[in-house]
Amino acid sequence: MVDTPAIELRGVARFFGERIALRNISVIVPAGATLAVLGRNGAGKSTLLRVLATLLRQHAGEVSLLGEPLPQRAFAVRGRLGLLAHEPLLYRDLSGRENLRYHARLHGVSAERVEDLLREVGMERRGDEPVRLLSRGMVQRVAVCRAVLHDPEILLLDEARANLDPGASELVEPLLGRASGRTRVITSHDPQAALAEADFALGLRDGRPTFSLPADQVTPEHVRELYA
Amino acid sequence: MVDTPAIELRGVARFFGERIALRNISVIVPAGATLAVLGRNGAGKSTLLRVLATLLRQHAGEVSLLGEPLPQRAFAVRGRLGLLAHEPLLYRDLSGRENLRYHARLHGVSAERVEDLLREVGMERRGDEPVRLLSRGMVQRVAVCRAVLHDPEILLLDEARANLDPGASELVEPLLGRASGRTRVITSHDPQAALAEADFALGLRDGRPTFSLPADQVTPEHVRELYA
Amino acid sequence: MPTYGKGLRGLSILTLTTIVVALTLVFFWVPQDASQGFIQKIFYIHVPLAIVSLCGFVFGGILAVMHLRTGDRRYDMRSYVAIHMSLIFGVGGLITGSIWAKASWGHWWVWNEPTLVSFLIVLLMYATYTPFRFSIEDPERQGRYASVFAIVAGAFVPLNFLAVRLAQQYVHPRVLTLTGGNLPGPMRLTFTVSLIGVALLFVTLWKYEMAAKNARIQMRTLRRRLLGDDDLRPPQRSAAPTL
Amino acid sequence: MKTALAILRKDLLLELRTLETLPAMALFSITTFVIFHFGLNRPTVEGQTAAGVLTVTLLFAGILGVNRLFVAEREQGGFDAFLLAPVDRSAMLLAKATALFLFLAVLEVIAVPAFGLLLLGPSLGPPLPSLIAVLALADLGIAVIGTLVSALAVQTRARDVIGPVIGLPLLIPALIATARAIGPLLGSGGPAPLPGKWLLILALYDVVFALVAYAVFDFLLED
Amino acid sequence: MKTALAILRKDLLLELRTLETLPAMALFSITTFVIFHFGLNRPTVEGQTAAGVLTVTLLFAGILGVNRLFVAEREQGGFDAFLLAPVDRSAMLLAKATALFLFLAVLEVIAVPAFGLLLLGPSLGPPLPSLIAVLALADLGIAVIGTLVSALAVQTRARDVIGPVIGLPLLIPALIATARAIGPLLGSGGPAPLPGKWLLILALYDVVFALVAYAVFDFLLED
Ligand code: HEM
Ligand SMILES: Nc1ncnc2c1ncn2[C@@H]1O[C@H](COP(=O)(O)OP(=O)(O)OP(=O)(O)O)[C@@H](O)[C@H]1O
Ligand SMILES: Nc1ncnc2c1ncn2[C@@H]1O[C@H](COP(=O)(O)OP(=O)(O)OP(=O)(O)O)[C@@H](O)[C@H]1O
Ligand SMILES: [Mg+2]
Ligand SMILES: [Mg+2]
Repeated sequence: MVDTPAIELRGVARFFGERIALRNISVIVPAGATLAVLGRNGAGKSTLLRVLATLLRQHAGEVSLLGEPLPQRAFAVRGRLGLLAHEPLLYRDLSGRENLRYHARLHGVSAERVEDLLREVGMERRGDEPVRLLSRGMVQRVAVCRAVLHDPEILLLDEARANLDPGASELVEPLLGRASGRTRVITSHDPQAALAEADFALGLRDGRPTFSLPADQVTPEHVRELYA
Repeated sequence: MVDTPAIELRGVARFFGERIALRNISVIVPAGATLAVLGRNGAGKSTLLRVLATLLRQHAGEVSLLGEPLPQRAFAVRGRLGLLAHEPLLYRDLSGRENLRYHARLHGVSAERVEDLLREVGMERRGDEPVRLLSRGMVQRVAVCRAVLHDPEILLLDEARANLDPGASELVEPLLGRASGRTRVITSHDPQAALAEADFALGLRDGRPTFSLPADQVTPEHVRELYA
Repeated sequence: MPTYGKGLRGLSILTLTTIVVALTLVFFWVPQDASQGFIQKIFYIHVPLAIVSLCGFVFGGILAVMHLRTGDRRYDMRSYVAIHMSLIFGVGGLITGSIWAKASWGHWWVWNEPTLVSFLIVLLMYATYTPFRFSIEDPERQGRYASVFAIVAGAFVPLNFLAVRLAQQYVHPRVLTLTGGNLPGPMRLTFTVSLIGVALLFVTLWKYEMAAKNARIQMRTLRRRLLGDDDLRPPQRSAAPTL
Repeated sequence: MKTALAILRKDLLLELRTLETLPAMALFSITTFVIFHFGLNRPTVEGQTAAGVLTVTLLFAGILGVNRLFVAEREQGGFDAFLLAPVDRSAMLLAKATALFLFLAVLEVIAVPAFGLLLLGPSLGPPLPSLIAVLALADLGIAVIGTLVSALAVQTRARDVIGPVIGLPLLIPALIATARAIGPLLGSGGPAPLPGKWLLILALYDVVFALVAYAVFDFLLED
Repeated sequence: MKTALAILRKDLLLELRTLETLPAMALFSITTFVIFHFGLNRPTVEGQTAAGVLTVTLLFAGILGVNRLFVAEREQGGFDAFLLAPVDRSAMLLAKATALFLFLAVLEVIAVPAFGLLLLGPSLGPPLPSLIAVLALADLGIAVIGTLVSALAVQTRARDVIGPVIGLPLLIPALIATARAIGPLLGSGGPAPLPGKWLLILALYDVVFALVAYAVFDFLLED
């Protein structure tokens, strides 16, 4: 059997009313590889991630995750993917620990995993404070825990390291980084850094692909054009 | 008359209940200079900025902005400072333009200034959509406009360029950058970049200063210690 | 894409004829009611309007079920138009009923007529349908939510009638009952013709509106095809489905 | 089922932390009773009037709860997080309806005795068991409709207005049945037997809308 | 003053941007009266009962309005942005109270005629001027207290309980006075003269709390 790619998009489009947020996106990411999605503000990066996360349906084209076509079999891949979006997706009035326990219950994950993760990101002592009282970076750490709680095969990271200090960045490396062995889709506004940790790169401009290449074939020219 | 510094802190402390968010902070920033505040997540950077923004009162020590002691004469310096915090402080159901017009009215600024700024950050065509429908970076652009709307003398920037694409970063440079001629307090989790654009640097660790030096005297050793 | 214009002309003519016949019957043929006099003739407009409007609401609910089942946005449009039409007919029913009540009881509004009260509640319910649609931006979500609304409201209609009818301990003595056999022959005939006329009117108007909406959508598709996608306009808001 | 429990637990925890909903509901109803107590020229009410005041008050208080049911989910991304989990969508319906039901039950535990104390003429003791049965059925109806309406309204712009505006007419049949069922219980001559007809209608209402809600709820969460 | 106008304008924009609120409120008030009709099981009401019904409706609308007015500030950082501006703090009090007052007034413009049409036994015409006076005073009280208490609730961040728990009991005297003042106006034998005592109490209440609010509001917003 040929290995099915972890992520496969063919001619995907998504509109918001008349606005084209994504158009004609095709890309294949093998299991374990990292795809960097680059583009200007409003290029459609977050929209793409939300489509992959099964939170939005595409309006045209085919999406398949782990061999399952979306949106028909979305329920089969949920729970196998983790999303870290712009918003932390945490209840502000609950503590970090309570938030994570809640998600652990939804995902059928044990409460120990919550403790392990909190320890890993250095939040075990601050885990009982309402998220609303935490500093922005601490919230982000908890959000990282939330995204990887169920040990997802696919990770969708939307500027995941924003607000993390250098130390925290290192702490979350085993969870979010390449070493985690997960298939990843990452976005970042630091193209150099993103390309350095990616295998493939997709450039978006106004929702349309400008390039879709192995990361090492992306030239500074490509990047310049993308943001020009 | 000796030039009064734009910002002067002497022995400032701020607590949240039992927690020490700031302790014994002393720093002087001359007019037009830039202070970089560095520290780990939860070190107290945002708290310091909120004290300077007159949103929080210090519990001990003296703060004076533009020669006016806080909190007594806070009303005299409001309107002369701009804050760009973690949250964009925009109404999600209003459009960018409506939000800015509202702030313009509060600050007694003309409506043309709003248009000028929107044009400057490249949002003039998207200015009439509810903020809720904008991409994260677009929201940040509008937030930048909000912060500099009234041409403040002091700018407080809490990771101001998070979520901005490289192009937008350049667009906001004349507004937020050193070239704006404003006195600035900036925080960032990229110490190198922050130090490069700063004149002074303040290192915070658990609310206490570890160093307070001219930026060019901060050694990698200092930085390593700060995040260790 | 279906063309709703087909057969519209024939249907229009049929509708017009039926209505003219009905009006003729109402005003020149059917005998006047003994106790209520001339004003009773409004019955032949009021009741059909009300009945057709109710059926229209239920029809809209069924179309909404189809929308959710098939995911075909055209069903949403059909449901929208049906409910919209029913609302107009319903308001007509309410107003004619009010006139009738004023003439025969001296009040614009009476609480002891269960059909009337329950219809008011139903109308109150559906009156939120359009504002509700309007307050949802995403067209797809708008359609989906509106369909859920239409289904829930559809299920609500009969239950509401049941509860309201039972709640009335005393029912106003009635001259006419639809179900009872005491509707005299000519009256029944006139009523039936009126009912058919109003029902046809509903169908015709429904088709007209569908045809108009359809034309507009095809226009837009064409324009997009001609001008290309680069005609980037902010999503425009509308209560009507845009497909 | 386990999912619903997890959500319910989270909701109750949130309410316990913020106390945003229940105090408002409870105090609203007590304030209403006080207004009627001092406002009416009669010191007490009984029979159908008592039933009406009680039912309307509970209904309004319920609407206050309905309005807040999904606010945290929407504002804080709870919907997204839930949608990402590999769980049945209807769990959300079940959990939210249960939460609302519990809120209403707690509300009644406070409001009904307050009503007995402040306003009701006849003693509350004898009709209590029947009253509880009727209120339980009524709460069920409010909980189901409330959840549905709240889910509908929360994604709209005018959510705070649209919720009550859709919810109130939908609840009228339940309200009629409840008021009519309670009326005889609170008669000045001691409680009459429970009017089975109204209980039946209430039950029918609950069943029909529970089924409808179950059928359509999934569509409210997607996308 | 200009600041208050700016805030008010923003609030009205947020609230009314599509004018969907007004029709919604009209529907809402009609539904409410239908509900009272069935709840009380009377074709018409008059005197104190009518006054009670009106007052409770008002209170309910007030709570909804308060929720709506401050949610955006709290969830979206509006307070911080306002605090950064070089403007008088009391402008916020003025603006929010005005917005709330307008909300209630508009509701009444729709609801009172609907009430007269649907539920009220005696004719609405004769007592109307006095009714307007009483309602205006009542609205003022609700607006001031509502604003004060929500500001408190928003600013304490740990906004637990505070809003309704303080606000509703504080409002009870005003509401009782309102109900008592309205009652005689709606008597079945035509309106009695306005009960000066209750009107006075209401006015006194408004003045006292407006002053208190003005005095403490600045402190509430700091920190
Ligand atoms: C303001 C609204 C309405 C008023 C004032 C009103 C008034 C009346 C009146 C006065 C009658 C005659 C009763 C009699 O003479 O025995 C009547 C009959 C009837 N109305 Fe309405 N009506 C209104 C709305 C409706 C609506 C919305 C419906 C829709 C279901 C409706 C359905 C009927 C039917 C079916 C009858 C015949 C009932 C019978 O005789 O058994 N009415 N209405
Ligand atoms: N719910 C929505 N309704 C309407 N338009 C939307 C919606 N969500 C996103 N958009 C629009 O779609 C486009 C793509 O947005 P998206 O958030 O995907 O951009 P992005 O690439 O993530 O940008 P950023 O770098 O700023 O995060 C933008 O023009 C945005 O305004
Ligand atoms: N309102 C509050 N109540 C209680 N504790 C608070 C509050 N605000 C901040 N804190 C605490 O004060 C400390 C400093 O927070 P602050 O937000 O200033 O950190 P920071 O340096 O900005 O961190 P980050 O890099 O994550 O943004 C943290 O421990 C935080 O939890
Ligand atoms: Mg994005
Ligand atoms: Mg911070």
